Amino acid sequence: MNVEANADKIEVTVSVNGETYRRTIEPRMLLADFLRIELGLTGTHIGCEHGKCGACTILFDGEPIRSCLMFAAQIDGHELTTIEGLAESPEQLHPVQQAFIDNHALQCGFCTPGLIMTSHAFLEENDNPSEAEIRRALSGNICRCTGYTNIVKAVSDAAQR
Amino acid sequence: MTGEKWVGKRLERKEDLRFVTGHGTYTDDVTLPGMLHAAMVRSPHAHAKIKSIDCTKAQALPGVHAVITGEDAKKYWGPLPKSVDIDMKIPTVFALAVDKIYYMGEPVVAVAADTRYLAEDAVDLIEVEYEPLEIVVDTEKALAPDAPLLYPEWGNNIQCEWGMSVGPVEEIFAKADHVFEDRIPHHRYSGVPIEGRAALADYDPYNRSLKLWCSTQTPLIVRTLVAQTFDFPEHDVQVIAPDVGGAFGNKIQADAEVIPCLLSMITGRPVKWTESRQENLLSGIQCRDYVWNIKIAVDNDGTLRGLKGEVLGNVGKDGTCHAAGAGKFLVACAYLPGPYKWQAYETNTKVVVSNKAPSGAYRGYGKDIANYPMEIMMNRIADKLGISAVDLRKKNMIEADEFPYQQISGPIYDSGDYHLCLDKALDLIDYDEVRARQAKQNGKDGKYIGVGIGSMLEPSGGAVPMCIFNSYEVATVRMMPEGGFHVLTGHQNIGQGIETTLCQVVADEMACTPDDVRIIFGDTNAVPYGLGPWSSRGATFNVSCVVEAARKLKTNLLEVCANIWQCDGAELEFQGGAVVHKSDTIRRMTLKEIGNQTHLFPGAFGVVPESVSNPFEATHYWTSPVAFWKPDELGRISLYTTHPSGSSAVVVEVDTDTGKITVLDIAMCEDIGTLINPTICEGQVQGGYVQGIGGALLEELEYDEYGQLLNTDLTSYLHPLASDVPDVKVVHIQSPSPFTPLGTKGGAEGGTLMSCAVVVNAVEDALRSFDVKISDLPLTPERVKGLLNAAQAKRDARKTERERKTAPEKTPVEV
Amino acid sequence: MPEKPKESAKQHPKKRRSKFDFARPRKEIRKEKKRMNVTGEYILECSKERTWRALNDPQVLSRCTPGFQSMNVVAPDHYEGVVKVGIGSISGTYKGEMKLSDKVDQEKYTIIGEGAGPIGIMNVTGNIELQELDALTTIVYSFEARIGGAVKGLAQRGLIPIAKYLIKQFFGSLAEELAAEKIENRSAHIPETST
Amino acid sequence: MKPCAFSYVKASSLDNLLAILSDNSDAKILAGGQSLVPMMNMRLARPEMLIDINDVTELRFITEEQDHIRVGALTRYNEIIESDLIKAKIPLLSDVTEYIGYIAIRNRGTIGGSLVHNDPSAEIGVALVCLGAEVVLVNSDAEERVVPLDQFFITTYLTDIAPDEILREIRIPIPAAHSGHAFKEVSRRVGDFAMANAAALMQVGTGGEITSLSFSFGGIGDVPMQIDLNALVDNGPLVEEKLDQAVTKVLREIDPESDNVASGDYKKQLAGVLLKQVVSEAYDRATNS
Repeated sequence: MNVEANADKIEVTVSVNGETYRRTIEPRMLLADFLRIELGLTGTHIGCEHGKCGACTILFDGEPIRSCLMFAAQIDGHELTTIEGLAESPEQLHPVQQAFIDNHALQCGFCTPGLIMTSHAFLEENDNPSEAEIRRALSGNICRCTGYTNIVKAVSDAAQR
Repeated sequence: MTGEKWVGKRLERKEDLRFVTGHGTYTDDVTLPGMLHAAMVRSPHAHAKIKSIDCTKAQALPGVHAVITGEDAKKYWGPLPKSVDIDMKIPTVFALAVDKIYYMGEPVVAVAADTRYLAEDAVDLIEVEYEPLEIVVDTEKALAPDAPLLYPEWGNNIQCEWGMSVGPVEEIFAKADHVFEDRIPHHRYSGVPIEGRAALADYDPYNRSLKLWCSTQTPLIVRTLVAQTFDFPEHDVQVIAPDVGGAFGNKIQADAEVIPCLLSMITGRPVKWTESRQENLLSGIQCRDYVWNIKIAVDNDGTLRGLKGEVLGNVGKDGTCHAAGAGKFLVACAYLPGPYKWQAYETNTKVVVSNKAPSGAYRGYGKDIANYPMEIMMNRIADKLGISAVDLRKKNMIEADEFPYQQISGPIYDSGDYHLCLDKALDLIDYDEVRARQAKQNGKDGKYIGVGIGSMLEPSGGAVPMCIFNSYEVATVRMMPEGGFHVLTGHQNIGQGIETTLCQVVADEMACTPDDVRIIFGDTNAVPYGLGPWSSRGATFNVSCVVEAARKLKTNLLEVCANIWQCDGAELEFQGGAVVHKSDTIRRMTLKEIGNQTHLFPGAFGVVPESVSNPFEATHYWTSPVAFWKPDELGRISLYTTHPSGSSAVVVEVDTDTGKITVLDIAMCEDIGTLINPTICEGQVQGGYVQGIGGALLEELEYDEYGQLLNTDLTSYLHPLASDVPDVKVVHIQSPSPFTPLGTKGGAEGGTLMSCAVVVNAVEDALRSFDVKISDLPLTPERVKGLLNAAQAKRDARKTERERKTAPEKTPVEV
Repeated sequence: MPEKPKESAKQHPKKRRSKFDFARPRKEIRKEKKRMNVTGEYILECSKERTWRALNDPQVLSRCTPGFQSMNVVAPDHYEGVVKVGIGSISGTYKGEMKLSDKVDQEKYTIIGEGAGPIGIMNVTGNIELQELDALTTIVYSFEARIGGAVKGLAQRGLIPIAKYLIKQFFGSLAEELAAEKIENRSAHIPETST
Repeated sequence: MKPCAFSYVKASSLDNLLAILSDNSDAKILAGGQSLVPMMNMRLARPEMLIDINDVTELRFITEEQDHIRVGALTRYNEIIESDLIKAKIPLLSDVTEYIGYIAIRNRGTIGGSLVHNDPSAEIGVALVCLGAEVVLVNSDAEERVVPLDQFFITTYLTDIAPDEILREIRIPIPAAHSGHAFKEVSRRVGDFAMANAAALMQVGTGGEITSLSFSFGGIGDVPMQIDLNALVDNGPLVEEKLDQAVTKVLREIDPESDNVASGDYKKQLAGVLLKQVVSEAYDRATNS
């Protein structure tokens, strides 16, 4: 059994939300933990660590991915966007963020960052989705609080903005 | 002119900005210098003796700072304190197993290491030898005389029994035209919030204090329980509940949360434990899991006469110490009669322990247990009597002019219009149109539409005797020198939006805007003792004490102004962010000016009259005006202050080829009295309703006969996804409660506690032509297909039977 | 598995005795679904006597059992050792023991195996019976395995196919052993891969 | 739920990858990681070394070659869905890939990874078996092995790939023009393991008779399975009772095992339903194409 945690560390350089970071990490460190622990970007949440809940969804070179199913070792030289990188400023929110507020599309807020990142990427591909398309696109993000009604409203609302 | 009113407005939530930008702070987001991480060895066995534990390899692993077994932990703590004890047997249970394992996933050894990764490495190195014991998981088998016992000293597996009998039960059952009876089981599942449990403990030996960040609904209750567990001075414990990522009743106790506290005491360093999803499913608080045996006496015209209900509840390892699960079955017995009128009622419950995880609260806490069998029986009885399920309900519902109404089981229903709720729900789903569509479509292409209806009671604000959840609430409203307000409350934001709704309430009282108010919560060192959000009690208890505290402060401030202006306080009023003289409106002092004058220049001494005890803040203790614990002459008690109600309808489509169910439409009308923020209230129904649908169709914590949990990840524990449900349509009617200052009632559970029955009714309705009767949940495609096959087989058998006989057989009346 | 209809009061109004005595046909059906049974036959081109000897030789057993890493004899017919079982990506090392019981010389015996490791527990009970028919020996086997702990949920998915595969491997190696008595350590190699 | 420690190597090219692999045949290949990493997080998989092949661009291509399409093993699901070539030539594959997981999963998961992982109901495997695809394996001595997919699958989670071999590409015969295809699956929720799924590909002659028919099941056997429906070929127009006969025959032959998503009996019932639906749908498409 391999329990020595010192499988030689490796260095990664990565751009997150436009800022470049260089860190030396254990190969086994999950990307989600890297963002939360190494970079202090705690807006990316961990809900299941096996790719089902979607709370840890971020953009990897512009595409949504599960940060709990990638190792930080894999991001060297890539560009990431997390929920913290979406808004211009507290006053200037991303349309999807604003739509979530306007439509009461969140309650406890824990799944919200993942849902917003997924919705944002989805709307980039499809700027006029049907309700069915939205529901399918969001099926990889579990929200336990809202029952999805207002999330679906928010996404189609954001599509119009 | 009167100022703008905020209660009733669809205000955007003040808390949302931090959540949508990723700047919320959940417990796992908190990091302290020198912080260690906890992980636990969990038993793979459901029932076993611990023969030996070898931690040497783990202790030797660099970066590991503490490894402790349940036996060693007894030096630091005692058993988990009970949180409910209504004539219940209280087992001696510890947060880390001592000698014996009671369920799969029970923590056996705890580790603290530099990282969670390392902590899990250490867990791998710990070798535990078990001696398996005979296992009991099934509720009814647990009652067998030869069943293996969890606590041999009890002599059986029953943690508590309770019952009551009101009215001439036997006589009514003897006289009634029909007696319908059924056995109605319900499976185990739970809230499974996306943020599991999390606790960060920081014991400071130099300050002799313990600080605990914790994802909980009830920071003050957790403080008390932690202090009791360690016999540690409660005044030296501080619990901080930051943002909470969903709770639903699962987070109202100190269970595994005491383990990081223990590790912090041992290491003298902060220790964080963040529950993994696997841990959450194995030992996070579980719920439901019961079976009813129910009998209803009814006349030909559909008049309900008598009700007998016996419920067997399965609380797993225990329902009093790890969590307060046992109490929900008493609530179930109190509310089985529901919104209907009865002449006789008899009920009893047996709460059974078994080799499953401990049982606690999950959205409903017994009201769901009461609602589920009753609403299913209503539909089945209507079928048998050949009257519509709508008419049967309406015929027996308490009339709008009968409130306050004391239910036969004791509770006093405050207000409502059950008939109107039902009508509105039917309109919302376009009931007649659906029936027409159903008549047209069913039978074609193997797809069958069904519509289910149901009604519910959502008792809000339980005041349970002999229980730490005994209900009262305290709030302080405090004015700043600059004129703004703080509300200090033991309530907690768990997503239900108190940072917005309470501001709306105070803004109305103080004639200011919600932005002039901030809610201070989640820090036991800052707020008065309060019990937090559970039992949908916020709008009943919390809102009420905040309103009363604000009114007290208001009176004091009017006195101050009257003193300044040398007039009578009665001539003054709060208006548009100021105090004004009703007749002489030139006299106007803004809240800021009042704050300045009382606090700063000239200062309290100059402006505050002797009659005013405290111009800066007011505290109010609010408790139920109607709940009573002292049993009345019939031995009945009344535990809930307000009684929200509602009805809903669901349309489903069943694919008889595959057994797959699609939910096509959902509509609910709820009556929670005065609405503070309609948008938020609707959100509670929408989210709640979908949770109930999850229970009906998808979610299950299934144990096999060896006590092995089969759903240890989210590929096997199935939350509803966006693609599994349609929009949830919601309307509210408002029958203000006479028992709360604003007429508000709680509204967090109604959707969840009723939707399960409504879905089952819809499916039975869809498959009426197959004469399918649903028993086991969830309604997996396989299960539904199985029912259809069985129905087909039965039908064929009957056919051949009929061909043999000449006389058609007479079918008995029971369901 | 299709369910029997619940017995309701309708069918047996008299059947109810005590108030908590409900009709419950379900549990039995469940078992079938969750238990893991594998039965089959394997024909060896060698005598019953030699087959029996091989099946009772700890060395042979340890060589033929897929993933067996070490074994020592605690007592006659009682061995303990370490097995590394791999199911695709899932792989776990189990410390365990194995007992042979209910022996009838050259006829049959029962294997009882127990293992425990960081990813869970494993119990296997197997019956092995020999039948000889002109120089061919047929081994009739039936195994029931059950696993518990963390591995349970996921492993269930591939469990039966994998078990069948491992059993085939066992008898395959046994056949080779008997064909040429050459000694050579083997262990089940199962490729580990990812999506 | 954090993985055990492992050492990590990034392969820069196919040669480099094969070189590393020859020295470390116990190492695990990390492609999309959408099945491996969950198992590592749960510590059900404990590889001592990971070889990350995500930079091996030679394994990431979709090209046409005479009568077949070559798809590199590292090609991601979303690249398959977006490929106009595949949409045009093998629409079945594009359709099927849409069923896999969720957007975020499809952005990482790879076709090669899915095949080597070999989950019995993985959509990709079912479709490719139906299409008669072959896999190309190479080892450290640069020796190639071309294996028909249905022989590549051994049993659940097991394939005929040697420790020193890497799956380089998949070769998919291009169906004749005017073929009709269909795919259906029954799962609990969107993105869950299918309890059963089925794919069909057929051509229909001018007389409405089926001239060629390929059909495969997933979730029914321990691996995706080809089903012989020749009884329906060159047998006049497809009519209900012919199809029913075919279903009855097939159901007699299959005996699905129970697993954690469904019992064998139920899967058998689904098999019948899916076979009927999928064949009819493919037939309609073929006749109307």
